[in-house]
Amino acid sequence: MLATVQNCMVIALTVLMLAGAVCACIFKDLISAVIATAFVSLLAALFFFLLHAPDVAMAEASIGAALTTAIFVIAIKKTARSEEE
Amino acid sequence: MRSLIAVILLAVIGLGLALCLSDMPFGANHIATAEKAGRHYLEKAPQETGSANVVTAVVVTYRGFDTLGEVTVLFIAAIGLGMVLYRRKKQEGKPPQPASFVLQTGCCFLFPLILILGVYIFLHGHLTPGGGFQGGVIVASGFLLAYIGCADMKIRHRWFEATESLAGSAFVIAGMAGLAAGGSFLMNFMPKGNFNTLFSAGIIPIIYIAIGLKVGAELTGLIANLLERAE
Amino acid sequence: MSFLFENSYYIAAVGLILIGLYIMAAKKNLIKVIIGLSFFETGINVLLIAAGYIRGGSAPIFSHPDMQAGKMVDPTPQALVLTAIVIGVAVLALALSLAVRLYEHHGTLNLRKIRELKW
Amino acid sequence: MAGMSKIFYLVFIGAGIVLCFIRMIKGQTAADRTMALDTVTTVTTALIVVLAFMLKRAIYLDVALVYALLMFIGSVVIARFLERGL
Amino acid sequence: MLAAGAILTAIGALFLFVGSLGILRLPDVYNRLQAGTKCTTFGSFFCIIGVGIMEPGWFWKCLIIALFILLTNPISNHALGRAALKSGVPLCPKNVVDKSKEFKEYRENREEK
Amino acid sequence: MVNPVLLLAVPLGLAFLTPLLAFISDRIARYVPVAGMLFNCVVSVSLIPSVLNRPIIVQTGGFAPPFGINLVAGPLGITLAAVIALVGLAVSVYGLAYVKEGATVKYHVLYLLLLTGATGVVLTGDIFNLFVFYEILCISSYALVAYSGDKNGVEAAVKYLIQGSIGSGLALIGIAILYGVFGTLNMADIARNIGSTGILNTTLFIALAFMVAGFGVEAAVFPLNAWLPDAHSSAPAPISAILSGIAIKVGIYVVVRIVFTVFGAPSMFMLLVVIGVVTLLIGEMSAFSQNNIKRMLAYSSVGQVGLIVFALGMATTGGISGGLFQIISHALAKSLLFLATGYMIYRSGSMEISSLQGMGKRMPLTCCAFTIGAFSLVGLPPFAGFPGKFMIVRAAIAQQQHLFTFLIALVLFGTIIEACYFFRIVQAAYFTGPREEPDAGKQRREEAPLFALAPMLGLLVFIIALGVYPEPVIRLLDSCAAELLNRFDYIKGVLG
Repeated sequence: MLATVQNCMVIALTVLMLAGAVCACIFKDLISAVIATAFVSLLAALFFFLLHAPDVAMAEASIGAALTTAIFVIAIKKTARSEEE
Repeated sequence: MRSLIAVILLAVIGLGLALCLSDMPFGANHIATAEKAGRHYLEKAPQETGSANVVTAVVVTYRGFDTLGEVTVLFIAAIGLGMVLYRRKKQEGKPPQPASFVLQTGCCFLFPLILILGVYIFLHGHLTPGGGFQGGVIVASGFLLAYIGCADMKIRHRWFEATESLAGSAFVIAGMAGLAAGGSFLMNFMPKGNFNTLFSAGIIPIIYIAIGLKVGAELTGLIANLLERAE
Repeated sequence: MSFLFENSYYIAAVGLILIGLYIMAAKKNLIKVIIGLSFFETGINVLLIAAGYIRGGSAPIFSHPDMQAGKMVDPTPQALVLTAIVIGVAVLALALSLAVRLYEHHGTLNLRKIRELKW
Repeated sequence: MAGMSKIFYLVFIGAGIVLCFIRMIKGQTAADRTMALDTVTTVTTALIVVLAFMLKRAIYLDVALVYALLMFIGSVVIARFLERGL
Repeated sequence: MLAAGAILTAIGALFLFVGSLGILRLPDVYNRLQAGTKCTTFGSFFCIIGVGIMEPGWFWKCLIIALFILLTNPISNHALGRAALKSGVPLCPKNVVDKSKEFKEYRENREEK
Repeated sequence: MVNPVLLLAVPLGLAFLTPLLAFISDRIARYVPVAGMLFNCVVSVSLIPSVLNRPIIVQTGGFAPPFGINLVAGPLGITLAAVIALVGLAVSVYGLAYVKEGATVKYHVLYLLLLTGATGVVLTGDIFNLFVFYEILCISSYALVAYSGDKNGVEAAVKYLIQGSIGSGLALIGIAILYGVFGTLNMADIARNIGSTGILNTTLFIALAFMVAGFGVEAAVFPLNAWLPDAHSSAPAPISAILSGIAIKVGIYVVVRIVFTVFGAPSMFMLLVVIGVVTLLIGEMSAFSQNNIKRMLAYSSVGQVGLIVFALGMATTGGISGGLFQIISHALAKSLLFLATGYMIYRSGSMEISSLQGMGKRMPLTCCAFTIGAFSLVGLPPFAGFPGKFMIVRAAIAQQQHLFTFLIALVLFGTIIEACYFFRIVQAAYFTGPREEPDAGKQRREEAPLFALAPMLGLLVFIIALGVYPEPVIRLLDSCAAELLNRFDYIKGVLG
């Protein structure tokens, strides 16, 4: 029972992760795309945790959610925010 | 047209990956025999290196050369970013809005906590998850928070450059010391100590401290360069 | 359904790789392309970790004296992924600084409009 | 009983993540999306603590520590960008 | 002891769910901030403390995590609310009170005087 | 005997120390790459005699090969390391004079790290370690292409970065598949597991395809060379020289090492031959139609890569040593050409070939160096290009197949095209003066500075020496070819 629930959770997280990646692809507002990227790397960190890799989860969490987001946002600040056609 | 070609290429790559992955089923015990590297690490690492965290043992001793390369890659990124953004014209515009009182106070309060957490993570790299790299990133995140909170904060870039330079040299010198001690490059030549205590595992904590300081200084310099807040 | 149960990690990894490559190939905006690059690298990392997983294993850390080496996952891919993550963030930072510089020269990030060198 | 309570935790916290995610997809403004991101980090921290309890390994709590103290930086950065303060 | 911890954790999980539901269902950013701050902080605090009670050896670490959440969550949500206000996200038309507008008018009046 | 690991550790340590040295004085920091490369040159040349018979296996961390990372200092690795150090030394001396403005200290650090990465790639015996050093090489070259920060440089760097990182990602996927299948990362161990049948199953074939496609981006073989002309023509002259002279060769080395040693896949050899010829023809044709001299040189590099891959794909001792000889002679000649071109462009202020008219009188020594480099590249007898091409042709004829005779005819046709466009430049430089006859003041000699002339002269000496007396190098290259062709000796040497 518990195993089934866990499996379902992993499947749901997979779907969410791929949906987040697709969202990052279709959002025209780059800040929104970066937020979707942060979501994806958050979920990736959760995946690493579920695969029993706490070291990697920690690295991915601190890199993906804090640092990469910040670098992206600063770069967007210095360039253009919307994706022009 | 372009996206059609892209889709066809992606289909080929996806098919190839699927074919490969069907050959290595998820969760199978692919390191069953003792001569596989992973099994060897799991069984021998605590005696050979004295580190409770096998990942740390692999990162620092068995594959320490990779780690030296990885630190170098980050060094290149920090220096290359400084070079690409070197002496460009300042962007004109409105001065940024200062942070609110709550945010300023919170950042000042949380900054030392984050630094302590970072130091904790890289000091305990051989006991708990984490290590030099993660700790360095946490330290850099602390500085990032300080930048966000205080609009007029600037760092002395020279200090950070000196830190990263010294830490990198310490890493190489630790490796050379192994060579000089009659072994090989990056050999763990110091006493192993008591298993599962802070002062154990030979040179692993020393190298992790060096990596942590180096990564922290590099990433901080990188962010400061991007924010034009250096010097 | 059991196929999904078995392989959902692999599906996530391959999906991320493919979506990242698609973004890099089809999108025009440079920041979008870099986002695609970060997905691509994340996907590869998930693939590596999933390939190193062993059913019923736990994290490879001997925090208790009575932990058994037989009940642990493979530590090597984790060490590799740590390295790969660092390389990924280095490439990302360099790419974004180049994007900033490119925007200063051209006033746009649309790669189809920047054509001095015949892409 | 213990198994049921674990299922309860997983289902409810996981559903929380899903709901935040839907808001991230729908959200009209960037502020809404950042809001969802911020909430999902909190929820994930709780999920990691619960998972560490279920897997019976104390060392996993370190990951939660990093999550709790570091994740808010991302949303603060985006917030500062939105109020033009960066 | 175990039962108390389990109940606390269950309450926390429930609150986390309700908070997320609020994030999804409430009409505008400012309303969602309510759910996002109060409910989830409360929920995660109880979840983590409950786990700490169930496993007595972990209590102090859990307490530290909970305290960190207690510290960081309000700050980020405050920054977000301010960002939404400054970037001009409109209120939902069903709102009755707009204190920030009142305050702005009050300050403008005072400056005119 | 010196430990080969010093070839990597000393330059890395010097690079880390450079920011500290720059606090004292920028002038000291400028000499760091020179010192590092001089050290590498001496060590690698002194190691050559001792590796000829059996490779030196160096452990790191004190663990035996399948478990720890090991370096394999075989004849091939040490020879390439010596070439890298030699060309790197020459170009770093040139850089002392050429690089004056901008972030010079950062330039020198990155330059040293690029060469260290290249040395690491050719020496390592672990496939993930190879990937890490490859990334060091790539990332520092992305940054260095954008060194001047002008429009073209940044654009070329972005292009290079995107294509290069897709390539290295694909290569990492290949490594992941190999690890998932075999549970090991040591190249010799993987080779032992693959076995000697020469028949790959689907999974291994896909892994091989991923890795060749990934590392092939740096090697610039035909479908993957879109970045090369822009990156090579937009970078500053010393960086163009290093990219053309070293970086591409390292890419070729990786592809060859994977195909020959790790997989031992004879089914790929024919593919390499065909790709080589196609790359050669496309590169030479494109070079012929260029007006920009640096782009022309860059496309000529594509053509030479094709020739080298063609030669290596023949998989006979003669073919491989011919290809390796071509690698060495091309590294020397092409870096000489780029170095000479750098000052010619600097003096004339334009990259158009027509603007080089009368250069033979303005900069006689530089022009002379350029001419000799061009002759060597075309393959005229007294210079280093001749023995290489001769060996390749001989090896192709020795195959005694009609296909190879046809292909070698195509290769010679490519060489003729190459000769055409190089002679065009030589003619422009010497035989067409400016229209209006010179007033005495205008036609003064504007020779390049001494620091730039000395390395060119050094490279020139090597080119002529190799052309006149190639036997010792050929003997060395024969043992390199034996290392590549004999997988089992490699495996036995590493794993015991």
